[in-house]
Amino acid sequence: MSSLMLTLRESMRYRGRSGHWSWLAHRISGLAILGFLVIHVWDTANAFFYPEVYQWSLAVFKHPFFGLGEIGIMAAVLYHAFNGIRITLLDFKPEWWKYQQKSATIVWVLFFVIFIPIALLMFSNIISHCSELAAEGASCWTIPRLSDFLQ
Amino acid sequence: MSSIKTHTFDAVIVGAGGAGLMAALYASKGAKVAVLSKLYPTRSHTGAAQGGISAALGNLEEDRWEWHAYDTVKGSDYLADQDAVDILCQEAIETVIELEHMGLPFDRLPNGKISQRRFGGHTNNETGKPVMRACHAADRTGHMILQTLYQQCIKNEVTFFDEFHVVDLIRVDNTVRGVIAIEIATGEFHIFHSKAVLFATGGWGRCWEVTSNAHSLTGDGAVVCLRRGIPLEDMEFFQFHPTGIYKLGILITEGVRGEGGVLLNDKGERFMERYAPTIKDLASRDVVSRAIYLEIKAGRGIGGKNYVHLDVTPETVNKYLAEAGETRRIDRAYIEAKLPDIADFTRTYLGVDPVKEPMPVQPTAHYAMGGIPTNVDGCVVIDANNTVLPGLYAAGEVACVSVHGANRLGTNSLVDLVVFGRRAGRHMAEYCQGADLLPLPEGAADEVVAEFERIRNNKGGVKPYELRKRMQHTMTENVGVFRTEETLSTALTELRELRQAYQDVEIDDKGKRFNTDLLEAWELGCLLEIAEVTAVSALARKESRGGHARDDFPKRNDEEWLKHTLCHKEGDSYRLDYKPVVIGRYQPKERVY
Amino acid sequence: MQVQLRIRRFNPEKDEKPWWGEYTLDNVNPNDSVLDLLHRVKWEIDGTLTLRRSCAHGVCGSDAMRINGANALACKTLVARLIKEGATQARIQVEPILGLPVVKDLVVDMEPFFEHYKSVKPYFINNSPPPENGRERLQSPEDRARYDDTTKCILCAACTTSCPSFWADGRYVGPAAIVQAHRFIFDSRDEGYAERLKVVGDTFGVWRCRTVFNCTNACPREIEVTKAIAEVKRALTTGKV
Amino acid sequence: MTAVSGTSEKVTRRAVQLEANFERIAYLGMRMSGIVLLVLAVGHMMIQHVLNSSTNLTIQFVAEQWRSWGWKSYDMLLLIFAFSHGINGLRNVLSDYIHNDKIMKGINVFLAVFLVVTILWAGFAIARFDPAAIQ
Ligand SMILES: Cc1cc2nc3c(=O)[nH]c(=O)nc-3n(C[C@H](O)[C@H](O)[C@H](O)COP(=O)(O)OP(=O)(O)OC[C@H]3O[C@@H](n4cnc5c(N)ncnc54)[C@H](O)[C@@H]3O)c2cc1C
Ligand code: HEM
Ligand code: SF4
Ligand code: F3S
Ligand code: FES
Repeated sequence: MSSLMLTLRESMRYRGRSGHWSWLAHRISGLAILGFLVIHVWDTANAFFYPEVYQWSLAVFKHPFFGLGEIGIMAAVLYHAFNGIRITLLDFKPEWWKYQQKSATIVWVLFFVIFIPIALLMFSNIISHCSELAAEGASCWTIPRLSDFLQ
Repeated sequence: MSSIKTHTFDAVIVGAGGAGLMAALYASKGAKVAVLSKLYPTRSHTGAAQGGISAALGNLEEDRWEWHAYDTVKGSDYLADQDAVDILCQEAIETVIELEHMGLPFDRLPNGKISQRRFGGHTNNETGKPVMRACHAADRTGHMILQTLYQQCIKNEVTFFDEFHVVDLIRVDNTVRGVIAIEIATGEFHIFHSKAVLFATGGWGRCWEVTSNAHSLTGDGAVVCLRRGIPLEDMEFFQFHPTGIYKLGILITEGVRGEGGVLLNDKGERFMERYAPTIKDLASRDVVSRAIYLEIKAGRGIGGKNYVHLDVTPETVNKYLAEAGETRRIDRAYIEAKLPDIADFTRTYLGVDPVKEPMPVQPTAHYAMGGIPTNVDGCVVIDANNTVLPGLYAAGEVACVSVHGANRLGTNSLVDLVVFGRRAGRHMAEYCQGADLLPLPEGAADEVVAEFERIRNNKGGVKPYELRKRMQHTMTENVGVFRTEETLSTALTELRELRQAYQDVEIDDKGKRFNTDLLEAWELGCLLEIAEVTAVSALARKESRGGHARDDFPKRNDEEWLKHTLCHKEGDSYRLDYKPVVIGRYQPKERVY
Repeated sequence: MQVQLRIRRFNPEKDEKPWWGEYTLDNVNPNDSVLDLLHRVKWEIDGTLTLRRSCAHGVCGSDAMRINGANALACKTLVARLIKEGATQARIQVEPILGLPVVKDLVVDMEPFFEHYKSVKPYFINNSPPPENGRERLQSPEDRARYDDTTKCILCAACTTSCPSFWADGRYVGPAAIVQAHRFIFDSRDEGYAERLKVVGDTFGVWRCRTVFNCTNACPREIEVTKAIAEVKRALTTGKV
Repeated sequence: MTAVSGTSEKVTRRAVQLEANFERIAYLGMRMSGIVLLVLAVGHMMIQHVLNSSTNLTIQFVAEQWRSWGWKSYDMLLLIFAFSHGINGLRNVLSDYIHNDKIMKGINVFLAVFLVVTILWAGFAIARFDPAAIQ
């Protein structure tokens, strides 16, 4: 166990160049997406098996907390996708290795260029959702109860 | 000290550079062999050799091994033993081919053969012009040889004891019984009990301030033998390579000049035209080193400092190629392909791009021509009658066969390693089959263990590093490229003082594990001893020959000095003795390039 | 200039756990190498400091260590390259390489590394008889060029110990061993390529490489390590060498 | 040495017989599925989470989409590719850090079962979902 902690710690401490950070980001984003995907898939399946539960969960996911998480997952998918393509290309085209640093930078730039407007858009959706609720006298911060959905 | 671990083998090889590994490959074919090395084998300094390994393959132009032999003898200033030289040059051819068959990645010609290039002192005997004889793999020939031999040892399952520092030889009368080594990682002593021992521990350039040699080249093998009553031969001959990086000593291979590079002084003159009109920059090393010194002395060092320029920029090289009427031209890509490591060194350490600027160079302590005297089978001989000490062998730089005489030609060391490493290995395997394992003497390790305990616990307050610095300084000043009675006597006085002071050396690390503090202090003892032997031998030789240039005796004197020096250690002092040189086809004559 | 040198120290004979040794060195020339600085500490200040070194110019592979967080050879890393130009003060941090057991201070146990090296059969295999004329096997310069890069390896372990996959699991053969395998797999004279591909194509072979590039960036011989690994992967996926 | 183009006739090319090896297939699978996912997963995220927002997502919307077999198969493919890619990725990560072969074997079995069950469960849901049941 101590060696695991050591490995994890040193993986963060090592001052590798871009590739090292790309790898960390790729790994973390991949795991994050998977975590989300598991919940998402089992939840969506409820639309068929337990529609009420599904409706409740849709309501829960409207909570700003999940809204922010969704932005995070968006980031993870975008970065992971672009970087995954980069890795695939470099693996199949060894002669492009000299562009490794450049390609890592390109991935980050591409990621930010696409992600930032999307994040703003998604964030504004959360805000408008909350202000709509506020106008109705409700709050987007309250967590819906499952019992309200089970007739 | 009965708890010392003992290992038994037929033969023990000390050192895993080119010579040790080649010997190991051959010895292990007929005997149970252990290879002991204080460094991981691939860290040996053979890996630093750059330019090439000569063999008269004639892949590009006509060449003959006899020409190679003549060049070697001439390069040696006629001090080489010509029977050994013939073997060297003849077997060079098959050995290089053997290396290729072991997988060594030589550079190739368009027709698929091994590529060759020019090197200092190697000529076509009929025209006197430089000949392409040095087989190479870019400028990392030594690296490839070392790697290839190590790979073959792995393939043949040779037994290695890596990071075992050999500190003593077990000799009883005229027999050897093994060696004593320290396992560096644990600090434990081990006895290696064997029928035969081979030393291939390399050189001792670390006696000097500016050197191309590794920190580990401290002459251990030579000193261990010296202390056990074996004389050292021709120790006054130490080669100063003309082109070391200024101040750092890192070597710039002669291959640079082989590819067309030239030496320039402050005025931009190609001064070698004056010192060696025929082959100019490719004269042998002693000649070029002296020329550089004389230029510096005459105030023509760059900016008045003590270095000159080595210029391999395509502009300069092409200019001189055109002048010489050659059609060949070089460009950036050619330099990058043929001299990649040199370019890397100068860029890393000097910030100088050799494609665009000349490199600052000065002579650097490089190679020990002398060493443990052996015959052509690597058997150590202990007197002027060439009496063999059965079971004891030496090969490589630490040995003196002698094929290099007073000055070694570039590329001939690598040849020496593999040719005589192979012969020694072969002979040793045969010897072991006929010899008995003699019993170990009582308390074989007591003496050396006591010496280590003394160093470990000593409280004299003298830092080893200060002594080393002083030794290196005096050796550079007084036992360098040029010497006189006066400088040599000064050096001797100081070295004796240092030897006294060495008794008061105190180290910080009192532990056992990986105690490099202790080992370095012991190595310093070796260096001091070698330095003194060098100075003693040099003081006695009242002539100038090859690498030994006496300002007070500027001429070679064949009448009195065409002989090898043997330096014996007797108690605390040294006794000199001489043995004749084997002359063959080539009678000594004046040496002009 | 002045350098504050921080060195990760550990002597299992005395210390319970590793500690940082801090040393101040004055009159440092920016052209000094980190090895020069370590030597100054060892020779002038504290002789117990332990490290490996030999050639002092980057060809023997003894002194791979972690300098300012990333692997490099101490003798090939000049102070000038670690500081901003014209700086008069600098902090330099030196640690042992990761993933191999520390023996003492900056010295690690290299055995596991060499075991991996040996596992890829890093030697020339050709059982066909050599040419009858007693001469060299021929090889075109183009064939020779294919594996030129990987012949440069000095087995310093800077690459393998910079690789997160190797830190995570020491059973991964690591980039250095793959470089060595590449050296022979792509040598047209060698006949052992299938055996070697089997070793590096196994569970702890090239598939553990996640294309991180730390190895390439750490290699003091400027070997295109990741490229070599990718070429081996490609040989394994296409069946063509 | 200058680089050589792969087409030069002077370069010797040789073929090797490759043995079946799970890691190689998994390695290729990760890359192939990654390329497919670039379209499917990124497309899905864009459509569902950007063009639409989960703040106004309803079961009716889902029902509307799943009326078409096109969307059903899109989601089905996404499910299969993303899940197997992700689970294999997780296996890679875990096998990096867990060195006990027995534990790892257990984990692999668990992951495989989890993968199959999830795909069957969710796949069944997508396939059998009847939009008409949601008014
Ligand atoms: C920079 C440079 C470039 C050169 N270029 C060329 C060239 O182009 N052509 C050429 O022909 N020659 C060249 N030379 C010379 C040649 O490389 C050396 O003379 C030769 O490599 C020496 O080989 P060796 O096997 O005798 O010893 P080394 O390779 O030095 O090996 C010595 C071995 O002995 C071991 N050892 C030492 N002491 C002990 C001990 N006490 N206990 C246990 N083990 C010990 C070491 O670990 C090592 O394994 C060059 C030399 C240098 C320095
Ligand atoms: C969108 C397009 C995607 C691409 C192009 C892509 C590509 C890749 C590639 C090439 C790898 C292999 C990395 C390696 O072995 O070095 C990988 C690993 C991984 N992927 Fe993806 N992927 C994508 C989507 C996803 C999704 C949707 C998930 C989650 C379900 C995911 C989870 C993972 C995980 C967990 C890993 C392992 C990470 C690691 O080994 O460090 N990926 N991805
Ligand atoms: S590939 Fe480079 S970093 Fe790795 S061991 Fe070889 S020389 Fe060192
Ligand atoms: S750092 Fe490791 S993951 Fe691959 S590219 Fe290098 S071996
Ligand atoms: S000391 Fe040889 S590589 Fe640094």
